[in-house]
Amino acid sequence: MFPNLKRDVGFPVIGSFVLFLALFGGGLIYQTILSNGSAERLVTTMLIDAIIVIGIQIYIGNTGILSFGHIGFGAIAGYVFAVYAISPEEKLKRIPTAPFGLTDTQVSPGLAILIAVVVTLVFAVIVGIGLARSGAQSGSVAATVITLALLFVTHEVAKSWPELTGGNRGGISFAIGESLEGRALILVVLFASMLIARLYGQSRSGRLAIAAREDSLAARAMGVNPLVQQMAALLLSVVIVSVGSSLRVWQIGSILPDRFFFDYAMLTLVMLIVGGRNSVTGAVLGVAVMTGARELARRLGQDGFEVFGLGLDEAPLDWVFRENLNSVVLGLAMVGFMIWRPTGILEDWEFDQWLYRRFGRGTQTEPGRLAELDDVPAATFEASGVSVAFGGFKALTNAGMTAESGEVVGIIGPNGAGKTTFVNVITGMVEPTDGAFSIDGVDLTGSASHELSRSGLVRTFQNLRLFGALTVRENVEIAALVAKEHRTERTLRDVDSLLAEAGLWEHRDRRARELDYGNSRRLELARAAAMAPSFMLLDEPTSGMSDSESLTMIEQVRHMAATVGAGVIVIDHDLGFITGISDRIYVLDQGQVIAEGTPDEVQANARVQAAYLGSAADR
Amino acid sequence: MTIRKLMALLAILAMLAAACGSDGDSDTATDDAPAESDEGDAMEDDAMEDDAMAEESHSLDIDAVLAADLSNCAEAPTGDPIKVGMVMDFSEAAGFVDVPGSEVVPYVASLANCAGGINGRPVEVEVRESGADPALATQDLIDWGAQFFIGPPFADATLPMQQTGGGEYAIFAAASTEPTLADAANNTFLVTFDDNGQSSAAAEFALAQGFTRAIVFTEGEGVPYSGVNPDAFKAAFTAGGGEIVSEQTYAWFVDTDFSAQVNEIAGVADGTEVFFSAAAAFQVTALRAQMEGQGLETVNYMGTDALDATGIIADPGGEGMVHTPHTLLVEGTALYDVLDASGTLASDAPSFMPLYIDSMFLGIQGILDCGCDDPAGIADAVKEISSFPGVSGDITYAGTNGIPPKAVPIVVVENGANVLLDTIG
Amino acid sequence: MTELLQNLIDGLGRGSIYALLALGVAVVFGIMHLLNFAHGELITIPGYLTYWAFNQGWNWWTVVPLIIVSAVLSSLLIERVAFSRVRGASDFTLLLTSFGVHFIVAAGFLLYVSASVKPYPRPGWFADTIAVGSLNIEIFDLAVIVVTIIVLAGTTWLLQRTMFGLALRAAASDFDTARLMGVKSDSVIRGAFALSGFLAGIAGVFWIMREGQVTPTAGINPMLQGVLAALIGGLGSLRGAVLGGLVLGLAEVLLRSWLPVGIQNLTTGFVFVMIALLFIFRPGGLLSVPQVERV
Amino acid sequence: MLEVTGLTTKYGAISALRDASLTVGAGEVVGLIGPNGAGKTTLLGSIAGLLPIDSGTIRFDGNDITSGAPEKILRAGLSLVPEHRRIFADMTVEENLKIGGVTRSGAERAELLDEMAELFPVLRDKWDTPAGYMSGGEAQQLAIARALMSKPKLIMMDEPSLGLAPILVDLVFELIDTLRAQGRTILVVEQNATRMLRAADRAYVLRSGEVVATGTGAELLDRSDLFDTFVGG
Repeated sequence: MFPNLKRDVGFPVIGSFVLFLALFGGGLIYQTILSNGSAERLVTTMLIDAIIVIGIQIYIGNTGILSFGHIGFGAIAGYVFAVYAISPEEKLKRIPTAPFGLTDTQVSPGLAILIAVVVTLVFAVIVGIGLARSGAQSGSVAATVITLALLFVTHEVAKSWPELTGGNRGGISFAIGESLEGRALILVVLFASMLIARLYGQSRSGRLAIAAREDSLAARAMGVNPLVQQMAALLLSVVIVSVGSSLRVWQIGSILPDRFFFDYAMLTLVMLIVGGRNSVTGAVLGVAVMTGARELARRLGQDGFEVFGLGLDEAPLDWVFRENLNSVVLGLAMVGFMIWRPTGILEDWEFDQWLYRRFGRGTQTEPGRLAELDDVPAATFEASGVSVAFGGFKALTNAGMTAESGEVVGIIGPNGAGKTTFVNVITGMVEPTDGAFSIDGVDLTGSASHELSRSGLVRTFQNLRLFGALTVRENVEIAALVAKEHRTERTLRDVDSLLAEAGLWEHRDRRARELDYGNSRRLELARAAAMAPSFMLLDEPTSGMSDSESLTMIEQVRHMAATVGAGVIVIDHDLGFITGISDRIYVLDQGQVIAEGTPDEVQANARVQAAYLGSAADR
Repeated sequence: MTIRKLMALLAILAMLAAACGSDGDSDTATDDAPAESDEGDAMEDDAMEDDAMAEESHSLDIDAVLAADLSNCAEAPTGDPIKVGMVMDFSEAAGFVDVPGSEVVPYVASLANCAGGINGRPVEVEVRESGADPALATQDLIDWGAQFFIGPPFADATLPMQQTGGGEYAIFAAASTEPTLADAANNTFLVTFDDNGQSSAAAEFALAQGFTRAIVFTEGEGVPYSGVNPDAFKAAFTAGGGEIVSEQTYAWFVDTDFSAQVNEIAGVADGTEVFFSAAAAFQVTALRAQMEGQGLETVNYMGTDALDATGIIADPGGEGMVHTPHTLLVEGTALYDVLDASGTLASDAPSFMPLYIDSMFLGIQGILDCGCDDPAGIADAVKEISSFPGVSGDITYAGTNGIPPKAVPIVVVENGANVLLDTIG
Repeated sequence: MTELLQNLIDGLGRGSIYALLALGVAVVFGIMHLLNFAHGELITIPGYLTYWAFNQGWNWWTVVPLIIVSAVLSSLLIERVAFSRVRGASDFTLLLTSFGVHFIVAAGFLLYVSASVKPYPRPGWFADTIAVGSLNIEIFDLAVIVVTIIVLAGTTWLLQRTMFGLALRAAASDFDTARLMGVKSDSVIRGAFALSGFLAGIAGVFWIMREGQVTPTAGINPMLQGVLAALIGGLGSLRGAVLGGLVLGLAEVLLRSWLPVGIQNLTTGFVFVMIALLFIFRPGGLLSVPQVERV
Repeated sequence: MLEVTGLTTKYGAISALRDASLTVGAGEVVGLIGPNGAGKTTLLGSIAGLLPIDSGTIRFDGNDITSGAPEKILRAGLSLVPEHRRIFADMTVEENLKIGGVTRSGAERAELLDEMAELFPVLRDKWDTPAGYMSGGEAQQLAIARALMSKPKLIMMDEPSLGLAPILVDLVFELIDTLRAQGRTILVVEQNATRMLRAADRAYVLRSGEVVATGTGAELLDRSDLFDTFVGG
């Protein structure tokens, strides 16, 4: 579940508690200074908003999919809670003809929240399947529209089913005995949501979801199935949003369709975005900042209100600051942050991780070098007769190759020779027109990317695809997490050792996107190695490197492969690099294998020279 | 003191104020009574004429307040202030009445203070925007010391207000006709008739004209306002022997393209005499044009207070439409002058303004009746108010669930102005 | 049968307006990947100007050009003030920026005009019909359909035959390469917003005529219909946007007519469910533009 | 004419160009060769304004055009035929050409269209066909013709022979010869080194983002270490 108990459980618990105290304490101070009922109510509202925003953060933050629909889930939960929790006498006033005999039903508020969560989860599963079907990934517009549709549909239904909901103007108002007295329950739920959100972010599932958010393709290549992780994040976030929404209804004491519609969806989104959508700390900060800004705006709109001796009644700008200034604040905050800081105040900075780096890590010593594995199970990769045609254009014709574990096999060819197409075929991105490939006789043709890597064929990318916002160590950890689940028959290497092995030890806590090029390449290699692959498929691992860097890279590739006992298939256009690294080489040109053999044999081949220096090369 | 005595007292005071007025404004006050009786409000006439006995003057004299001259005020009142909290909707559907409503009430309060206050007590009014969090606005006013509330007309704010005040504060849903909102047990009151009342009145009027075939437009089954009104009309109309020829649904406040509905009506509507809906003016005029476009020209259009609220008289297509406004404003009355002076006569729906004024006076009446300042006590007294001679008509809460049985004026739009046809109830 | 035909014509009329709105959304999306949730403001702003103009004693002959011109100018202004600052940002950022713009414009009218309905007269011929056999066809629907056909033809001519149109299409298909050819990014983006504003203006003329009133949130419905139609058709596809608009208009009218009386008011809900289903089975919309994933 | 000094460009962490310098004189055909990933495409992209430059200057006709917007650089007289051709697939051949001449007046554009139809007979035959339906060779000709439509003082070509059958590669080089004969100035990135060196007046060899050799085509052809340099021995 958690790669590192201290970092992923211990500090998040401490951090969440401090964060919780900060939010609640700040609220208490404000409340004490003003010591009136409205300050108290404002703080209560803020605490509940925080629960809902944290719930939304679990989904948006970890998957990168913008959702308007969480308030739609909130509406479902709110109504379910309301119709179960309110007393039959109250229901007789508003919904005397409720279906399913609900008019006469009443359960305890706690049980009503539970029912609300369960019912909402059912809808979440349906919506989640829809999202998955639509190919949702970070930033996808179609997914956002589906969530928007959910928001509108719940609103429509709530408005148009007055027998159950009391309709848009009648609403359900209720006394469930009494309204929500005291904050104990809210505080418990708030702390729990913070903790859950943080623990999820640090958990295996959260890590994999974040990896997919950062780079869906690379995550799939690391054996992550983003759709599963997105569903997990969705369900968890919906649970928290459901509980939060129930509390909101309970606190307000009534529910109407418009209370869980566009305006509230926008408010919660702005809170999340202002603070930093990828961070729980940011979500909490956003709630505090926006609550404060809106309250200030609300007050400024009132006659006679002053802050630091500044009031607006007589101010020359009075015409700008009239009532309902806070909806302007909302719009301006949205546009302003999108223009100047779309990632929010804190981006993805987490308080507990800062604490951990500061105080928790202690001194770490670089692990010793890893011995090369010599007792790995032998494996064979085989591709035969692979042909790909796009329309009339034949990108590959009858290409085939084999590779054994412990061997480095190079594939080379000039630009346009079909290398990329070949890679696309054996990484599951392009379905071959003809031909098949397998590992140890297990046919893998047509498998999805994440299935291929779980089967032992792990790739790197020509254009670096690291999980940029994650640290170097976390990048490797993600692969290790998947390996732990799916590569159990192999010897799994310790993450720290692999980092040391790749020469990244001193950089282990930097974000991957801050690395220079050579280190980025090495990180990609270490990440692939952490998957405990049978074969590593390296796509142009030296493009953009200087000669000397390329030479070092040769050593590293060989060593890293030996460390995890993997065979290597390396694709490059650089004949020098390929001849330096490979035991055997396949040369592609015009979509066909034109030569195969040892580096010396291949280099001596006239057709190869011709392909490289040009068709008329004759020297 | 019994309510009857109080009413008598009020009437006397009104006469006194008229007789002893020290300046020209007194004329307006005397004109007031006959003008209002022109509206056909028989109950009010009774109150006015029931001038049996006068007692000491620690009571509410609305006419005197309305007649106050701001340029010539009595000594400023020094007693404990009467605190009126207004939670108003400025930014959504109710903004069109709540914005002027929140101007007219402070204005009338200033008149009251000018007239020496209520029993020497000044009236203070504080307004809060209901905005995104009506409960917060309510709490703000509770902190300030509000003794009762004037609220916006829709449940989205009124329900949270109720909850915030723990049901102890009297809340006047000033501009609301929403029957489910009134809840005497939680001290929430309508000031005008409710939807069932205005629609049954419309049906009664239609039957009295000899109409027997009607089309009804409804938003959907049982949806408040746009659904309740047509349902109530249907019930009253069929009970009186009428027939509903066609019933259509539409999206309230949204649709203006009624092609599909008109296509269906066209098949069945021969000889239809009346059309009833609770739609907004811009919708009814669009629909009427489309109906007439399809050759359905003889239908009489009837609507609810929504027509008045959304400016039917401003719409050239509204000519001849019949509807039910809250009050019929008559030029030359004290009320008319007050609205004019406060700038709210020019607002979108001035016929709602008397409801706001009455809300304030009703609360004050509660304070006077209970002789107390605690919100719950005031609310209890409000519950017992009977035959209160409000500027919007007589108001009785005793024995109701918070909906006063009020007369419903039926008006027709003629030459861009409302003309009274009848008063029902 | 008559009713069905009548409904089909009405649906086409309604769909034509949606098509114009959707085309405007698609043009902007094609060029800068912005799904413009502030598109409805191009109806709201001219709507208020219409209200103002009638109070000044204007008539429809002068108001129609006012609507179109103000829609174009509003579109350009919004681009200048907000969208030009987030060019090239992620879809996520662009989408939320447009939401923010919508909020600010709506709040502006709320604060400085009023929350209430501002009415103005509809044109006299608004609901007149002409009889064709057993059908009574609204002149309004006919006008919408005819004008839409003309505008679409004009837009097609613009896109196919003029240098601006070519530049726009080139930039939509490959922005960098278009710039390499000398297409000015500023001009082409502003041109796209102007075109989008013009199309919204034409749609706005009919929309505003039919409404007879304007409120601060008047833009939400045209925006939703435009965006949804563009999505139904397939984002980025101009032909798809037009198709999506017609499909949406027909679906609304026919659904309202076919749904049983008790749930007719759920028409919008059904439309949304249908769109969600469409996305689930065809994530790209009806005429989806294939997206190539570069490795 | 074109003078590039000390150009350094980074893609995020990747250093794609290190202190690269080159010059192109009027009327010259200059080749830029080197293995893939050597930074050739980056160099052209940087000159054309497509890629941000970290340091270095680019002067053209005496004017500093460093970090100019692509459309400005084109207007200065530099046109790039991009790698992979990047023709506008759903626009017709004629429309593609017109876009190429977007900076020219209508009459001039019409003239240039005729000129291109003459120079590239293949295009004339497919005038109204969507460019996406053309074969690789045809598309390459279209891409070059499109670039010529702006009447550039200097035309840059990025891998014009990429993905073409040998017979079409011949065609591309014939085309370069034709253009040279017309007196045009050309800077070509090409991986077919031998052919390029034969076609070019001068050439630069790029490797790992650095210029490692320069000279006339003939000189470089005679360099015995070229193959090693080229494939990275």
